[in-house]
Amino acid sequence: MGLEQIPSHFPILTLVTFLPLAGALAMLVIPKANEGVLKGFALGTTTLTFVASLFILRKFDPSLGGIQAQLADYASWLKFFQIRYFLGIDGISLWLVMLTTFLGPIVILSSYTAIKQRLKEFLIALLVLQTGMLGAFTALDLFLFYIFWELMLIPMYLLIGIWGGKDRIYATVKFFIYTMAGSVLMLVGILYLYVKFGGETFLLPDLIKKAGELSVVEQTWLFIGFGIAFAIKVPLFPFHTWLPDAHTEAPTAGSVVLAGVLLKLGTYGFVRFGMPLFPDALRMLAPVIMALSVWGIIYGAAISWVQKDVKRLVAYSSVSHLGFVMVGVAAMTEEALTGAILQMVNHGICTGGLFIAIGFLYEQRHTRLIEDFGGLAKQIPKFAVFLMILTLGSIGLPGTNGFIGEFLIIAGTFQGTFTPRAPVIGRPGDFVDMAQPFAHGLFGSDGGMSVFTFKIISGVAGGLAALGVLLGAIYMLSMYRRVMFGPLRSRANRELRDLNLRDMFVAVPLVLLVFWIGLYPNFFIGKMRKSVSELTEYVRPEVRRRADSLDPGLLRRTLCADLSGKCPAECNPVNPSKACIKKGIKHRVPRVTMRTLHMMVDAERSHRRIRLPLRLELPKALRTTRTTRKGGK
Amino acid sequence: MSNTALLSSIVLLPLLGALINGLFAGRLPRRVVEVIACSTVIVSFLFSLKAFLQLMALPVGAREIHAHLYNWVAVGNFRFDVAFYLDPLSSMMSLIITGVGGLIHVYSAGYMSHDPSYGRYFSYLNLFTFSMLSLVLGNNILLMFLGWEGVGLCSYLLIGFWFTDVQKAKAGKKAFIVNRIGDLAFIVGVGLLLGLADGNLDFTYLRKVTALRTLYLDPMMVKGICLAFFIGATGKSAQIPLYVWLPDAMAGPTPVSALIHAATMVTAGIYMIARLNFMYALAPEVLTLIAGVGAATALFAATIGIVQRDIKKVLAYSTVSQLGYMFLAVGMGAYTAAMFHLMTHAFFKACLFLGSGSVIHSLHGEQDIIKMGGLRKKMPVTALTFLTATMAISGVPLFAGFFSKDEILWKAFTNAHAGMTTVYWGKIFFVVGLIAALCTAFYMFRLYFLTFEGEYRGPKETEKTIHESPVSMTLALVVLAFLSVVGGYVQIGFAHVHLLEDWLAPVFAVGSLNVVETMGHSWEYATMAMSVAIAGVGIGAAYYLYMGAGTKIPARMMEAAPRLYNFVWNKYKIDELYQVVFVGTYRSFAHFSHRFADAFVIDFLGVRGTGALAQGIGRVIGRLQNGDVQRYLVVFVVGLTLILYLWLQ
Amino acid sequence: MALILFFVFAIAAVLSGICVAFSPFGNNPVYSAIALIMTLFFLACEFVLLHATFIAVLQILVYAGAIMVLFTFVIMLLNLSKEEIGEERLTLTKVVGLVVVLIGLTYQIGRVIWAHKVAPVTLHLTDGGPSNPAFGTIQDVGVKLFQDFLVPFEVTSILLLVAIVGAVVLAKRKI
Amino acid sequence: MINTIPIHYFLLLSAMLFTIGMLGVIFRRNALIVFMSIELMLNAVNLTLVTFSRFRGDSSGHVIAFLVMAVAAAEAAVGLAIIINIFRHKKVVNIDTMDRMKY
Repeated sequence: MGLEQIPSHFPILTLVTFLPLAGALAMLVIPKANEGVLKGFALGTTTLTFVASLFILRKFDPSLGGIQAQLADYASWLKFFQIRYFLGIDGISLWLVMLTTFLGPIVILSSYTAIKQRLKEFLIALLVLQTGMLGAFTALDLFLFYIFWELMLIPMYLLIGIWGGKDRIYATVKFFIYTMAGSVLMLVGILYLYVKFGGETFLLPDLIKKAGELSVVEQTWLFIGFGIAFAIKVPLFPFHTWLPDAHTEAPTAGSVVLAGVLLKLGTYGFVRFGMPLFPDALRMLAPVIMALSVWGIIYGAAISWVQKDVKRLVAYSSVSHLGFVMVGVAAMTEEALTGAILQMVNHGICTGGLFIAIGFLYEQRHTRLIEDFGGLAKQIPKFAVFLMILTLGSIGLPGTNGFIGEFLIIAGTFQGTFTPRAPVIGRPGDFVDMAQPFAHGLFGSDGGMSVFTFKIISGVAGGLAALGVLLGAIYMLSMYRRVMFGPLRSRANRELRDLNLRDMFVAVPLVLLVFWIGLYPNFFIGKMRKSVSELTEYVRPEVRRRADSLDPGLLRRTLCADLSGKCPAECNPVNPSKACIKKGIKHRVPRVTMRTLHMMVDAERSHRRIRLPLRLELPKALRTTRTTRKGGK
Repeated sequence: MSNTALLSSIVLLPLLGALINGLFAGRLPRRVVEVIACSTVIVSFLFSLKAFLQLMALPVGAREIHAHLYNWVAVGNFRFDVAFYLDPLSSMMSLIITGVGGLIHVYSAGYMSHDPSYGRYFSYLNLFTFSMLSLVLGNNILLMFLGWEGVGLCSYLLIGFWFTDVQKAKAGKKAFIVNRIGDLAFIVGVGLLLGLADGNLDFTYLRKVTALRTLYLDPMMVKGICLAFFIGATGKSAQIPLYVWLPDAMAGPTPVSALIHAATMVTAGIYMIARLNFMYALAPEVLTLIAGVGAATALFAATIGIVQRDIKKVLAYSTVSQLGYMFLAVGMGAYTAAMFHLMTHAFFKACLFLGSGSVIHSLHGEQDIIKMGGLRKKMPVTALTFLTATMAISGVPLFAGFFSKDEILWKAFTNAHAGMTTVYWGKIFFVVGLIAALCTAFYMFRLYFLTFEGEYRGPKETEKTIHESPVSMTLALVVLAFLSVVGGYVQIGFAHVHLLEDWLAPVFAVGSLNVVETMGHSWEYATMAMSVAIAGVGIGAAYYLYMGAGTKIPARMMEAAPRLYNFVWNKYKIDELYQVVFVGTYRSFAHFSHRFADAFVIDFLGVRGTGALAQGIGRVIGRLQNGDVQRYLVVFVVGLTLILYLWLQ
Repeated sequence: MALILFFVFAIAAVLSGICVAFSPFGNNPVYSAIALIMTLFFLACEFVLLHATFIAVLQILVYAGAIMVLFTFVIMLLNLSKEEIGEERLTLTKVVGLVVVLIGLTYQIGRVIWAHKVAPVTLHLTDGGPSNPAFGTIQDVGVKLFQDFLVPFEVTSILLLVAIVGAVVLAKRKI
Repeated sequence: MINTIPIHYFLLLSAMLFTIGMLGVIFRRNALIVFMSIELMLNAVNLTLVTFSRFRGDSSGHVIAFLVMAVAAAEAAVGLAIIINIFRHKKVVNIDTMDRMKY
């Protein structure tokens, strides 16, 4: 185990996770009537949590790998069942934790005046919810994760059920039962893993090590069990119908948290648990997930275009945006996965912000129907700018955060088309009896997906996902035009007030983040790089094999062959011109060539025909790598 | 001043202006706003000039200036920098953008002086300049795409500048969305290209890759990428089939039309293809397609322009048509000719738009040319500059447009490359271009005659208030008119020295490798003669029909073929067609998804159906639990008996 | 001799048992109560045959004495009229129950018992009684009760206490 | 021979009484009679316990029978109290009217 060797340090993760809960407990003793004190206290707690989480950011070492291995807090908990209290963080969960703590004070601020009744309970529910979310992002023990996962459910249930709109009961029950139904399946999966491996551990790293012993059939069923829980949370088409109802009925703060953080737990679950625990199943089902999420992108976009209620519109847009994230996850390339994680954060900022904006309007006008607005840009220009920036961010205009995420996902998915893959998925024979007819279409007869098939699938998925960029612009700009532009007709709209100082405290950080991620995403990407590349390498080991087999010198970005600069013409490095040979100028094989050649090698190996323009004699360098690759297997 | 500082200040100064004007929009006095907006662009122009001179000083083969700011995105295989790259092509573009842009900024100070949202306007305009500069100066495709979408955004904001008018807001949205269709293809192209180029999108790198490794690249893939980029270009540069947004974009303030929808933004597509000429050299079939689309657009838009009555609409269709010429040139592999026409077009079309703006300004928003006339006496400067630019666009010899358009037609006539199944394609494009030139000369002079000659046909009371525009506006007109006269001489061939061609030659070196001239040089004079004759016919016809003896004929023609007239007048009903085919289909799909698929199938049958099923089962089973203890006991005994029976077997 | 005694008591017990559940004299629960007392008595006799003298005594004292007094008390207290007692009704459930019990359960139980016919139990009336002559006496059971079964015994007392409290709470009109 | 009683005679007697009791519980509407039938069943069980106790020569069965009696006493006390209570509310002691499961 080696748990005892964990360096002792200040338990910052535990502090951050439980600070909101502590705040909630402390608030119990504050009398109900002191609304100002209550609000101030909740704001203070969340702000303190955010400040504390900045220390996580500072202490986080991006050069370290390992799943949730950093800043780990460990304690033995229920010894009999080998359940451990184990929190940790890595590049993947880091930004989600930061997003959660960042949204904390913003959520409280945005509902400063919106909640008129039962304020104390409201704030307590929000704080407990925050602890649940933070715990779910940091928990490393599957059982602990499950507890946090369910802990989130109850405050959200109350938030929608008590402070929601007209149909809040229907919405909240639907939300609760839907999510619960999924998580039960996950619980079964967790327990199966636990029992299967002798009831010794719930710890994710241990389970990952042992998960290799699972047969592909087991992996598939377990993945489906976990996957449905996550897919409902994401929500992936066709498990999404709870979302519009929940969003529409939830109070502003509830919507912001729901869209901002809660939905990410689904996608995070896929990345955190689905990918490392069941890599073979994921690779096998990736086309299915891709198809569902691509369809979700288009479908969600189309539906949100015809919504009359702004909040419903944004809710359906979440279906579309999280479809992007899921495409990125299913593509399994490093670029796409980075984009997916970044897009989770982006969606939290932009859609969270959009819900805040809608809440701002709703609080004053008590309507969310698009037709009740119009021409607001004249009346509330600051708000118009705020909404415009969020709109642009959410449709992925370059320079804003949305672009980086969406672009990386789309381009990364296309990369899948160019990364030839070892054609084995799972162990041959394992899978055959389970899905023979299915396998025939998508996979080769050896049970592996052909290079060519995966190229086509991810290429088509990338192209269709790109369609989401267009459709997103259509519904968001239509909404913006109908709400903000045109003549200012109704009298009530003429009395709207613009953002005040407090609203600016909400709006400005969001806007700054939109541009920060858009213009300098490296700060964010840099922290997650190591974790993401480790994960993708784990899921697709052939990627690492290729990287190992290449001479690192050739991986430099230098393209031309001739570094000395003596080559008179830019000649073909594989077949240098005679003049160069005479002069003895040596050419290096550029990286692109290497990769193309590798593609050929793989194609030859798998006896599949890839259309290549030219037959080449393999250069010596490659011949050796080819043998090492074989040897390394 | 270091290269980095120089290039980045060219790009970032307008951004600074935009930020200042945007953040303090309401609080700065007009004069300050004006000074900030104009000075940033003008200083940027001066820097561009300096950079241009620096570039000139370098030896011909090494005319490149790099400026690396910071690493933008680095993930996995991908690595994109925020870095600028100045070469002859981008230098030329930056000069046009900042130069024409500066003039239009100055002009706007006069034109928009009465508008309440003065600061917002200049903020947008500066932001546009920034975006356009990062488009042309970005050293990789992604940064170019940032500018590409940025100009789209500014176009959206500026078209819908007077957003209280629903039509204008809609026009802005339409522009953005139609552009996005192109951008979608652009993104797909980038995604595909990234795979071929190993995650590096630097132009210099790509050029070397393609130059070096034509052998390794999958030709189909390259063609696909080039096609995708071209579709992107049709969106931005308003070509068939995505040109529909540009005429509507005239809803914006006229200086905006001049800057964005005539001089700079719409030429981004041409710039992009010219920039990527080395890739298009590998996809000659796509080049032929580009030429075909360009020629078709040139003719198509010109025919619509003949019957339009809105002064800005005529100019808009004329812009579409002229862009078609540029694409024709690009498609024929005549990149220099395209860039040449791009430059002269920027001059004379900006001049025309600003002239029309001057007219509209003094007529208080009147845009219908039927209600104008005789304005030459009231607004001599405007009329003179307008006439100059009209002569330039119509191809009157010795004006700028003459040289550039002639070069395009000549190249179409004589060039050939691998993508043409037959050399006759070029001849066909030439003939189409010639007809379009005829139309152009005709409708431009029709526009001029109807607006500035003859008698005033508008309401009497407005006639008195017609006045020449202020100096800030006419200054720009004069400068641009001057440029539309002399602009053509940069390319005129004295003793085999073509200034522009020599300047741009290193950029297009790869692209023009595969292009051959099938005819001798002397044919240039033949085509020149033809185009002059055609221009003469067009001008003559316009004079005859609108000034001379035949003034009744247009009306009679209208009556003779009302259907044809209406069909053309309604722009061939393309908008309506798109509305039905695309918007309608999408809308039905959306409604179907919403009402049927989502609300009924998934939610009602699926989700609530599951709930109802559970409830139903519960209700059935619940009847067993009716509280009758004796029944419980019987059930219990039955169960016990069964267990005993099974257990004791 | 013992067998004869057994049969006499057994037949008497079964007959009076039938009278408990299905009294031929009428629906009045008093008849049932009396029949039950008789059944208990005959069963006590059977206990004696089984050397369970202590249990036999308890059966008379506690069951027939205390519990049945409680029953009769309640019967008197309620003093049900004919209408309140009402008519017996035969429902489908009951018929099913009858069939199952008579055919299924009885058959099963009987089958088990016959299948497991074991060595006859010798009775104390003749020689060869149990190895432990004190079997079934108060002493014997008492030792067991207070040594091996002390905890259940004490728990039983708590149960009784709770039952007393519960009965009082339930039966009283107002506490 | 006549002095020995086979054990299954006792068991059969117990089974018969138990069955009678069960039929009573199933058939009778009168709650009091149902209760008495239950007592009958308990007694049948007691008989079995005592029989096996004798058979094994281990008096633990007697103890269990004793405990059963105590439970029967408690059950009778509480059950009768409930019946009284219900009778006060509903004026009937018919078991098929008591199917609401809460009051």
